[in-house]
Amino acid sequence: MGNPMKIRATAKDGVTEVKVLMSHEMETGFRKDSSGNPIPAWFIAEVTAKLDGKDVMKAQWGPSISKNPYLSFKIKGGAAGGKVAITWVDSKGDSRTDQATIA
Amino acid sequence: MTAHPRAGLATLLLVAAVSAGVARAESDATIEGIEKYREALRDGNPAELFEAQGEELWKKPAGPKSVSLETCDLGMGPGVVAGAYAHLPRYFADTDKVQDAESRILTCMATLQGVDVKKYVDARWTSPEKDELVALATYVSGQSKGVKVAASATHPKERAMFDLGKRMFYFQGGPHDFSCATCHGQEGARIRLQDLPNIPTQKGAAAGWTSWPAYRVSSGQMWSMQWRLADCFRQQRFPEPIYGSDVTVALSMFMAATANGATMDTPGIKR
Amino acid sequence: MTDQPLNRRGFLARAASLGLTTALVTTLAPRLAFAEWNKAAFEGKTPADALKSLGVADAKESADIQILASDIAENGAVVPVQAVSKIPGTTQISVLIEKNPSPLAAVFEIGPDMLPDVTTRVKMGQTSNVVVLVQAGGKHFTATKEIKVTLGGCGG
Amino acid sequence: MTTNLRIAALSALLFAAPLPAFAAESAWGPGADDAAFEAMLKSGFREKGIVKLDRLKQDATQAFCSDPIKSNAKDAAKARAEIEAANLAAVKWPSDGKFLGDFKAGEKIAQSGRGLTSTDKADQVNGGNCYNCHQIDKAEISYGTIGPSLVGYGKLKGTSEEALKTTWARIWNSKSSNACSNMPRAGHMGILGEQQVKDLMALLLDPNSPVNK
Repeated sequence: MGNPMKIRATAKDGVTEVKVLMSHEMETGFRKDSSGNPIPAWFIAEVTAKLDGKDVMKAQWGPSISKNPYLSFKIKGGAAGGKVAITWVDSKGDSRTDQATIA
Repeated sequence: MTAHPRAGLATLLLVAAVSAGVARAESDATIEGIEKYREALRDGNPAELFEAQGEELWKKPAGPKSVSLETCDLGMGPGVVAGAYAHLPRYFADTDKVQDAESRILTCMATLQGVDVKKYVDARWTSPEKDELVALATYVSGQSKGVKVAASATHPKERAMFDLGKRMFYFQGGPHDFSCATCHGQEGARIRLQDLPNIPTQKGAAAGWTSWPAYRVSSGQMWSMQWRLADCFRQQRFPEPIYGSDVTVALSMFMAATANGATMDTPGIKR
Repeated sequence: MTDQPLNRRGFLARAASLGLTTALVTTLAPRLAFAEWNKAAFEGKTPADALKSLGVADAKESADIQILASDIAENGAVVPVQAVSKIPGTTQISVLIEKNPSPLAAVFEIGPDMLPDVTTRVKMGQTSNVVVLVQAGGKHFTATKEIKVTLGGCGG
Repeated sequence: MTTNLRIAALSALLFAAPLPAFAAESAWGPGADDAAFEAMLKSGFREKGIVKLDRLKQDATQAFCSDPIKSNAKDAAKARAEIEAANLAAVKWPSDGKFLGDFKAGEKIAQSGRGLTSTDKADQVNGGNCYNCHQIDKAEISYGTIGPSLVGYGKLKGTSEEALKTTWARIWNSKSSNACSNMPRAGHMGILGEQQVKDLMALLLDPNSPVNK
């Protein structure tokens, strides 16, 4: 379901910085194809993050987020070797979860 | 108007000088703003997503023979990917041709995997076939990140390719009289706000050659050098260059050899 | 969000009237751990519509919100925006693009384990104000920054 | 022959030293290996959409300008003058004697870079591509610098008969005054029609246009 994300998580001074790239069209629904037919909206609507299995972040997105979205946020705590898992759910109900080890 | 003509002229000059100054300040702010924007994009280049896809394609058995591309010879011996892109295009004895990374990948797909590559050559950009080729080129180029460009110059066919590429670079045609040189043959020029590398110089060739394949922010697409060249020709109002053809390899040879010594910074990110 | 039940009814009614896929309603809805996707807010055509659907009645401008972004974007398709709140008790950070057809771009729930500092990339159809809305202690605060979007070359 | 030998000896000498690739200049331009170049063009391009392979057939001006070293050489002055004269002779002047159209329409043409590419449709109205290379309106920050700034052009030139004719000739056929100008020959090559050129004239010369404000 979708292509893998790229997740980078780095712990420093008690804060874990997470940087995520997601592979998604993020179609607005406002665009038309070459024959003039509207392209239906299709976008990541929700993103959640877990640190070592515990929910830490949740976001709701609209189609104004750029194609192949980039997201960066900071978690209090976390240490090298810990796990950060990101899940997205899109407007078609498709979803994907990827995990990275904190460096 | 009763003012002395001299005074009028002086005023005019003063106004001109002031407005020029204002324009310059505005343009400095613009350039600074754009630099900040580009800097913000560099951290988290979506090209990494395509690099990962390319790596998967490279290592996955595929085609009628169901083998991977891992034993492909990109010029540094079978299976050597690290640093290979920085040494291309180069002459390959098995095909008796000078090849860039992308035409060489096609060769490997045909010989190792038994794939009918004509379908890949003919497929339009943004087709699944071309997406595969671009992802593969992105992966291979990424394995040369930080490596110095060293396009070979020893074989007569490489030399001939360089000369043909240079000639193509200056070749004018179409309703607009455009050649590559129209936009890429002068120092410090830009189209709209887009800086144009002066490709016949080492610095200019390096700016172009070392930053493609690149993620294009405007379209959210990953473009290989072949795609970059094809779209330049489209904008020149030229017919479509055939994927991996000698025209494209010749221009790549001209650029790569002119850029020799520069450091690969692929995959890049572009407006 | 205090007006959640109302929003949920609105969401389902609208989803039905728009013929939205059942997959969205049945598959998406139960997975959402914190709140429903706020359809009314994301489809609001003006910043005021979006704010209303987010349950914002009154938002004060605050110098304790920082919008870190370039003054000018070379391409509106990707505009990096970092939003940082220094307001104590920040629980939510939202990003709105005033002139987009649907201004609301993102709502980040800032849980107790998170710093109020998020970076995203948004699409901008044209030069516009970017508004960051912060919820803290049940109150709302905003900051605004104009980002210029330039024209592309050649085809444009 | 002796010259060739001398060049061969020289390049042998040059290549003996560990120099960067292609330190020595070899023949590359028109006349070098025409057969190889033609073969490369023939095998390298295919038609697409409205763009056919005849786009690769050069006229005398394009052929002359495809080797900047030769075309810019001192001894090419006469050839350049001939190219300019031929292009000037081909300029079509406004059929009704009126040079100036509507500057607002001209602004739209100047902003548009569309038309004549392999992805354009045949009925696409062509743009002038002007902003890609020129500054025209001070208010527009996104302008190119391949060509000179045109801000204040009309104030500088006025609207004398001479100014009208010079400007028209520049737009209609840029090569009428500069053999290898980077600027397309908008009218001559059929990129823009007479009315569009008139509108661009107004953009440049009308005192109320953004160029002269």
